Amino acid sequence: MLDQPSHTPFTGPLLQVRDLTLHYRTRQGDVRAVDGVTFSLGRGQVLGLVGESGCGKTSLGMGLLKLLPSNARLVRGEIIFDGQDLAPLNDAQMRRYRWRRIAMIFQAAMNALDPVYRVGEQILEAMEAHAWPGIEDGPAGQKRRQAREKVKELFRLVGLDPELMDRYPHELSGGMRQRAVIAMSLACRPDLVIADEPTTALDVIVQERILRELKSIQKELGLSLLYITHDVAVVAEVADQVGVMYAGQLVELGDTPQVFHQPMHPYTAGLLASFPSIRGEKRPLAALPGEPPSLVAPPSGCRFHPRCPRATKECRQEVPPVVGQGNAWAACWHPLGAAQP
Amino acid sequence: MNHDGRPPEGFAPAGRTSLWAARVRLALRSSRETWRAFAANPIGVVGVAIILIFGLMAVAHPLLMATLWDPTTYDPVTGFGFDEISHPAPPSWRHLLGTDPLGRDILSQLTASTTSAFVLGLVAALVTVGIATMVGALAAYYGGVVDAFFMRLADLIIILPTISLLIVLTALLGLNLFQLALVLGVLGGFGGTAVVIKSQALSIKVKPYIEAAQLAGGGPWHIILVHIVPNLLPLSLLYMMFTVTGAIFSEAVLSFFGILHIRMSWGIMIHTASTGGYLLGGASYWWLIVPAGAAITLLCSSFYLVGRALDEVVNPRLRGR
Amino acid sequence: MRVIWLWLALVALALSITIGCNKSPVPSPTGITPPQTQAVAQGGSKVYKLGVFSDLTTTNLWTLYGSGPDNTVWNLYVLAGGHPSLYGYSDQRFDWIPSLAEGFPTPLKEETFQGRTVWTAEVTLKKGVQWSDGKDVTGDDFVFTAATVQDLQLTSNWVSIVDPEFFDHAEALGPHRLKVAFKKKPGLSIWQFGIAFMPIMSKAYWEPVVAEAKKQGDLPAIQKALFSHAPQNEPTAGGFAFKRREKGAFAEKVKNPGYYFAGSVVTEYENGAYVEAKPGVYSFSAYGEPSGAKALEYTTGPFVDGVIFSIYGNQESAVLALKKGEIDFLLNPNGVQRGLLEQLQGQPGIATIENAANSYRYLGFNFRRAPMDQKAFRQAVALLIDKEFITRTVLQGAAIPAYGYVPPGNVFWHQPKIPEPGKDLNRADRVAQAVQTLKAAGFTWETEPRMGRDGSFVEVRGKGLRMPNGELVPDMELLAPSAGYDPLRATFAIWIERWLSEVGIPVRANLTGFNVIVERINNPNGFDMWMLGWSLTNYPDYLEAFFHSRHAVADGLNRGGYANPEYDRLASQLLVETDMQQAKQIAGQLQLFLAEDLPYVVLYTSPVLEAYRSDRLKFPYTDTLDGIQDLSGMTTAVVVE
Amino acid sequence: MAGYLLRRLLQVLVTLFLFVTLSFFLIQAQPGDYSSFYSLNPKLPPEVQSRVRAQFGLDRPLGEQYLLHLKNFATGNFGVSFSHYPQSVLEVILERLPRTAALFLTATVVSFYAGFFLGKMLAWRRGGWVEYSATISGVALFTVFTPWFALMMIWLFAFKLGWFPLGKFLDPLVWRNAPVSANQVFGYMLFTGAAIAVILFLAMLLLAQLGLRRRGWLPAAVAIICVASAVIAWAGSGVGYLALDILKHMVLPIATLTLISFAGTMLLTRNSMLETLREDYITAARAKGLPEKVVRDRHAARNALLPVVTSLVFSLAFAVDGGVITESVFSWPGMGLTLLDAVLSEDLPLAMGALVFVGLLALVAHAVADVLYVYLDPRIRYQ
Repeated sequence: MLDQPSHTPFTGPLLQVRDLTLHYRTRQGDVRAVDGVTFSLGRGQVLGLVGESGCGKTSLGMGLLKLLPSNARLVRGEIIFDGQDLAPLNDAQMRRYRWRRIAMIFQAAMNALDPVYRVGEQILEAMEAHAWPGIEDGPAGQKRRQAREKVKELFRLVGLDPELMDRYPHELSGGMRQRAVIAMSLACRPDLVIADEPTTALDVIVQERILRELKSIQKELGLSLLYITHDVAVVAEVADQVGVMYAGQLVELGDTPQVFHQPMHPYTAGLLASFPSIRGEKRPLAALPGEPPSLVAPPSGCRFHPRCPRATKECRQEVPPVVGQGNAWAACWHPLGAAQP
Repeated sequence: MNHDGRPPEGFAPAGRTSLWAARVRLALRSSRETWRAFAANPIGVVGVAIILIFGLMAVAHPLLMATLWDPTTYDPVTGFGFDEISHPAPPSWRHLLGTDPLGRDILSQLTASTTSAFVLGLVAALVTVGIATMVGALAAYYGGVVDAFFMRLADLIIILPTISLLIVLTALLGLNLFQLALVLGVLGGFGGTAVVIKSQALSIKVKPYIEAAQLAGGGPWHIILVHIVPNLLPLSLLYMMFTVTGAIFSEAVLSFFGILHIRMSWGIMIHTASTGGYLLGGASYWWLIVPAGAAITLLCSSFYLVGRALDEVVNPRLRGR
Repeated sequence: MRVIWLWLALVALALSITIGCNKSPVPSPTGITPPQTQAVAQGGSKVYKLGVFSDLTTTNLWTLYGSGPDNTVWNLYVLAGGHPSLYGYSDQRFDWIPSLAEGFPTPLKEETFQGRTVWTAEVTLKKGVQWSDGKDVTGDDFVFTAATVQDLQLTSNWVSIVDPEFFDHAEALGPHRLKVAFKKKPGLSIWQFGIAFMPIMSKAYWEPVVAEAKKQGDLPAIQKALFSHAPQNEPTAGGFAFKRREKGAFAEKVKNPGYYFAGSVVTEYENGAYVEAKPGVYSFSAYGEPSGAKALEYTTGPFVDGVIFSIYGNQESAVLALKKGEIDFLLNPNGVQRGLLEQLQGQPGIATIENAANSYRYLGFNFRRAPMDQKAFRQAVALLIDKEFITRTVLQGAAIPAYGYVPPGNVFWHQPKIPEPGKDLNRADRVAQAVQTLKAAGFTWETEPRMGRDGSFVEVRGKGLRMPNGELVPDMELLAPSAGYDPLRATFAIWIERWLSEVGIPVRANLTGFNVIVERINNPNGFDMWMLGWSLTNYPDYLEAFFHSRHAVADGLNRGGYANPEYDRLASQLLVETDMQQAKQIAGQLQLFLAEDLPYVVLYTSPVLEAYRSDRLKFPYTDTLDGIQDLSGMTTAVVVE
Repeated sequence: MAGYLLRRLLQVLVTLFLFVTLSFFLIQAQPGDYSSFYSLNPKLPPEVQSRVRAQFGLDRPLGEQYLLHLKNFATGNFGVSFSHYPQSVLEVILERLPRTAALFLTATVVSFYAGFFLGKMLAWRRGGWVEYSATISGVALFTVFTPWFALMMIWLFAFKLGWFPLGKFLDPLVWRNAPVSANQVFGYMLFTGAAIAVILFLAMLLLAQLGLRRRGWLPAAVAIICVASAVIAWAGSGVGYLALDILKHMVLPIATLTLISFAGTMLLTRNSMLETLREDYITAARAKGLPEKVVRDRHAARNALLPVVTSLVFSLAFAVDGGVITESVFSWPGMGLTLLDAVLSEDLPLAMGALVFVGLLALVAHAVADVLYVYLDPRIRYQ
C-alpha cells in the first residue's frame, strides 16, 4: 500500500516517464496518441511541452493522471512519480494522487468549473475528497471553516477577491475563472501541476499577467510544473526545460535556452520559426509545410520525414537515433548543427 | 456526413436547378457516409429491418387478395371464414393467424392494417415536417412577433396531452383515418418539432452564406426556401420518424377506445377482441391480441429506433467512440 | 375502453323512451309480499357485492327522472326499490299487480270537479307500510309527489310518468284512500303503466326541500335547486336505505329493518294465477284460481345486511373481480361479453345465465325518398337480408335474428302471427324472390342479376336498376355505427351493402359515429337508410311513438316518416285504450301492419349474458327478460351464503 | 431571476390565452352547437334549451361569444355536465381532481426518478448489451399498446399473483364505515406529500447554507424524521388505515405508468449525460480525485438533469395520456376517465372542461418546471 504521500524519502526526480505509450481504439484503427515518450521532471522545475495540435501532448498530460477516455489504453511504459509507478495503479489508488499530489490546470480552463456550483464549493470539494490536506484535524464544521479561509488565501495568492469564492462560474470573467482554476489546482498543495494550455482562451494581456503570476507562485511554492502548450513563446517564458512533441513522440528535450537557440531537431527549428519571437526580434515567419501525420498509420522511420527538408532514405526507413545526452537530446538522423549528409 | 454544414455553392448565385442538382449529388454522396455511420448502430439497423418487414406485409396484402385470397373469405372487413366451425378460430393452414370473433382472417386484417398504418404514419409525418420546417424557418428568419406566436403555440401543443385532445376532437368532429393523420400532422408540425427545427434554423440563419445571399439581393422567401429549408431537411427527416411512432400509437389507442371511424386497423382488431371480451383470454385467444399488439409495438418501436439512430448520426455530439 | 360506454349512452337514451313508454320506473322484483318472520341473521355483515361500471351521478330521484337525457341506468340500479309505487310488475311474467295499493283500482269514471269533467279512479293503500323514519306511507305522499311534478313542471321522465296532458290532480280521501283524476280518459300508458308506477316520495322529507327550492325565482331555477339537493337520510320504504356513497368507488345500501314486505311469499302458478301473502298482514290473489303446479315461489327478504355497488372502469377487471370473488354479480344492461363469459363458464363457484333482451336493432327507411317509399323495394330489401346467416355464422350467436316489432320475449304483447319474410331461404331463393317482388312492382334492370350455377353466389351482378317511373334508382347511403362503436351492426351493414349491391341496388354503407347518425336522421330529408337500435319497454306504446305520422317531424321518433292513416288511427287508439285485452289486440294488429309496410326491417336482438357467484348467491329465479340486471340484482330476494 | 420568471410567466399567460382561444375554436368547429345536444331529448322543454343557448351566448355574434367564452373561462364556468346534471362541470372535475393528482403526481415523480436513474447509469456504463437491451426494452415499453399492457399487469399481479387489488382506488369493505370521504383522505395525503416535500426542500436549503449538505446522513435523517412524523401523525389520526388502503391500490397503477413512461426520461437522460460527460468540468472533477460516484451524481448527472427537466413538460403530457388509458383500465375515476366517459357519453361540456383542466394542469406543471429549472440552473437564477 501507499504511504500518505506527503513526506517521502524518495529523492530522485519527482516525475520520471519512461517509454509511455498510449493508444486509442477507434473504428479506423488504433490511434497512437503517445508513443514511447520518456522524460523526467525534477522537483521545483518547470518542463514545457510544445507541439502542434493533435500531437498527443494533451493525451500525455491526461495520461499522467490516467484520466483517459474508455477507449484509451496504456500500452506500456512507466510513470514513476515520487518513486512510485502510477502505470499499474487502479482508479481507486490513482485517486490518492490526483489533485493531492498531481493537480491540473485545464485546457480551456473556464470550462473546468461546473456551472451549477459555486467556485469555492468546487475547491472545497476537492479538499474534502482528500481529507482536508493541510488543515488541522477537528470537527467537520471547523475543518470546513478553516478550509474556507485557506481558499480565500489561495484566491488572494492568485490575485482574486476572496469574496468571489461564493460566486458561480458564469458570474466571473474569463481571467477570473482562470485564476480560480489555478487556485483550485493549488488547493491540495500538490507537488506537481500539469498545466494544459491554461491561458489559450484568454486575451493576450490577461494571458501575460496570469502567466507571470503562475510562474511566481510556482517559485514561491516550489512546485514542479508540466506546462503543455502549442505556444513556443509561452514556453520560453515559463519553462526551465522544453520538450518538443511531434506525432505522439517526444522528438527533442533540453534546457529552454539551449533548445531555443540551438534546436537540434528540424521540427523544433520549424516550430520556432513559425512563431514570432517574443523578444520582438524581427524574423521571417517560416511556416511548416504540410500537415501533421495521421496517428493511426504514422509514417515509417522518422515520423517527421514527410515534412522534413533534410529527410533522407534512412529517415524514411529507420527509427531515428537519439543524439545528445542526459537532459538534452533529440531523436533525429540529421540533427541541426551536424553536417548535412 | 456534414449534415448541418452548408453546401458551399450557397455562395454562388447559381440557378435554382443546378443548385438543387448539386444538392442531390451532395446528398447522395453524404447519404452513403450517413448510411455507414447509421449502419454501425445495431439499434437503427434493427429498426430499418422491422420497417422493411412491415413494408413487405403492406405490399403483400393487395397481392394476396388478388391471387391467393378469395375476398369472401379473406376480406379484412367483410370476409368470413366459412370453413371454420366456430369463431374466433385458432390458427390453421387456411387462417395462419386464426380468425377474429366475427370470423374474419387475422392475417388479412393484420396486413391490410399495415397499409393504413403506413399511410397514417407517412401522411402525419409529411404534414408535420412540412409545417414544422416552414414554421421553424419563418420563426427563425423573422423572429419577433412571428417567432413569439409560433413558439407559444408550440408550447401549448407540447403541454397538451395528445391522446386527450384527440379524444375530445373525435367527440367534436368525428375523425376518420385521413383526418386523424392530418390532425396529428398539424399538432406535430406546430408543436415540438417546430421548436427543434427552429433552433436549428436559427443556427443556419447566422451562417455567412445566408448573409451573402441577403447581400446578393435574395428576398426573404428566396432565402428561406432555397437556403434555410434544404438545410433543415436532415433534422426534419429525423423528426418524421418520431411523428410516425406517435401517429400509429395514437390511432391504436383511439381505435381501442372505439371512437374512430375506421374500417380496419390494428387498434380496431384489439377493440374487436376487447368488445368480444377476449382481451383477458391470455394464452387461449392469443391470436386475437398478440399479432395486432405486437405489430403496433414493433412498428412504433422501429420508427422510434430509426429516429434515435438517425439522431446519433445527425447530432454529432452523441456520436460516440 | 369499450363500446359499452357508448352503448350506455344509447341505453340511457332508450331508457328515457322506456320510461316515456310507461314502464315501471323502478323494476322491483318484489313489488308486494306477505308477512312472515324474518330469517335474517342479525348483526352479521352479510354483504351483497355488486359490480357496476359507472359512478352514481345523483342519489336524488327527482333528478334521476327529471334532469335530461344522460342520467344513466347505473343510478337506477342503486336507487331502485327505495320508493314505493301503487302498482308494479310481477316476477318473470310482468303481470300488473298491486304494490302499495291493496288491490286493483276502481274502474275509471267520469265526474265533475270544480266545474270541469275529469276521469277518476280510486285506490286503497295497504295499511302499516312505513317510511324508515317511522311515519306511515299515506295517500298524502302520493298527492305530494304528483303535485310537485305538476307544479314544478318537471320534464324528462317525469313527464311520461305524470303526463301533464292527462293528469289533473290527486287527492287523499283518507290516509289510505286515494283518488287520481285525469283531464281526459287516460289509456293504459297514462294510468296503469303511468302514474300508477310513479315512485312515491316522502312528503315529510321532501316538502321542506321543495318549499326551499320554490324560493328561487323562475321555474328552471326552482327545478335546479330541487335537483341539486343531495338527500341525507331520506326515508325509504324499500328493503334498503341508502347509506353511503364514496364518489368514484362505491355506493352502499343497508337493510331497512322495517321493510313492510319482508317475509311475504310470492307464488305464481302455471295457470297464470298470482298470489302474494304475508301471514297476518295481507294477502292478494289475482289472475285466476291459484291451483295446479307452481311456476315460482319465493320469500321476500332482504336476506342481506347491506348491498355494495362497486364501480369498475372496464369489463375485464370486473370479470376478474367476479372470478376472484371480490364481487358476487355484475350489473350491466348489456350483460357480459361472450368472450368474457366463456372464461367464466366452468369456473368453480360461478354460474352463467342467458336471457333474451327487450330490444332490437333495425334497418330504417326514409319514406320521403324514392325508392324507399316503395313497399316492394322495402320488402325486397327485407328478403335479401339473411339475418340467420349473419347471426348464426358471422356473429356466432352473439345476436338472435328478430322479426317482431315487439320482441317475442315480451310474451304478453308480442304478436305470434308476425310473418318472417325470407326466413330459412337460401341465397338463390332470396335473390329470386326479391327480384320477383321488385319486378312485380315495376322495377326494371339493364342487367338482371343472375345466380351462379351452385346457387350460392350472384354470378352476374344486377346493373341499371330503374324504378317503376323509369328513373334510375339513385345511389343510396346506409348510415350505420362504425365497427369501433358496434361491430355487430357494422358487420350487418357491410353485409347488407354487399347483398343489395349484388342485385343492383346501389347502396353504400357509411359507418360513422352514433351522434352523426342521430344528427343526420333528425333532419327529415338528409338520409336514405339507417341502422340503429331500441331498448324497449314492456308496454308497447312505442308502436305509436316510433311509427305514428305525428312523430314524423324533425327530432321526432318517427325518423323515417312512415305515414299510414289506418295505422295512425289504431296507434292513437292504443294510447287511449283502458282495457288490457283490447290494448293487446290493437298492439297485435299494429305489429301486422308494420310487418306488411316494413318501415323498419327488424334485424336482430342480443341476448343478455350474465354471471354470478353461485357459491354465494341464491336467486329465486334467473329466467327473466333482460336478465337479472333489469331487476337491479334482486337485492331484496337474493340469499347470500 | 425575477426578470426571467416574469418573462416565463408572461409566456405562460400568452400560452394560456392561446389555449382558451383554441378551446373556443374547438367548440365552434363542431357541427351544430351545444344546445343541439340537449335537443336530442325530445322531452326537454324549449326553455331549458334557450337557457343553454343564453349561457353560452349561442344566440349572439361570434365576437361576443368569444368574449363570453373568455369570461366563462376566467370564472371557471364550463357549463353544466349533461351526464351529471345538475352538477356543473367544475363540480364534477373538482371531485375527480384530487384522485388524479395523487396518482399522476406520484407516478410522474417515480417514473421521472426511475428514468433519470436508469439513463444516468446507461450513460455511465455506455456500450455493450446492457445499453442495447435497456434501450430496446425501454422503447418497447414506451410503445407497448398501453391498455393491453395495463390489463396484463392487473391480470398478472392482481389476479394470478394476488399481490395487489384489481384496480379501483379503495376497498369498499374497508371503507364501509369510514368516518371521512376518500377525497378528504386524498386531500390529506396530497397535503402530507407536499408538506414533506417542502420541509425537505427547506431543510436541504438550510443545510446547504450551513455547509452541511455534503454529510450523507444528515439529509437522510431529516427525510426519515419527516416521513416518520408523517406516519405517526397518520397513525394517530384514526384514518391511517384508509390512507394505507389507498396506497395499496396506488402501487400497481403507478408501477404501470412508470413502466410505460420511464423510457422517455431514460433515453433523454442518457443523451444529456453523454453530452455532459464530454465537458471539461467532468474531467476536472475526476482529476480532483473525487470518487466516481460523486463525479457521476454530483457533477455529471446534476448537469445532465437540466435539459431533462426542460423536457419534463413533454413527459408530463405523455403521463397525462398514459393516465387516461391507465385510469380506465384500473377503474381509477380521475380526470382521464372523466374525459373518456364524457366523450363516450357525448357530454361535450364535461369533455371540454376536462380537457381544459388537463391543459391547465399541464400549464401549471410547465410553470413549476420553469421555477424548478431556475432553482437548478444558477446561470438563469442570477441573470
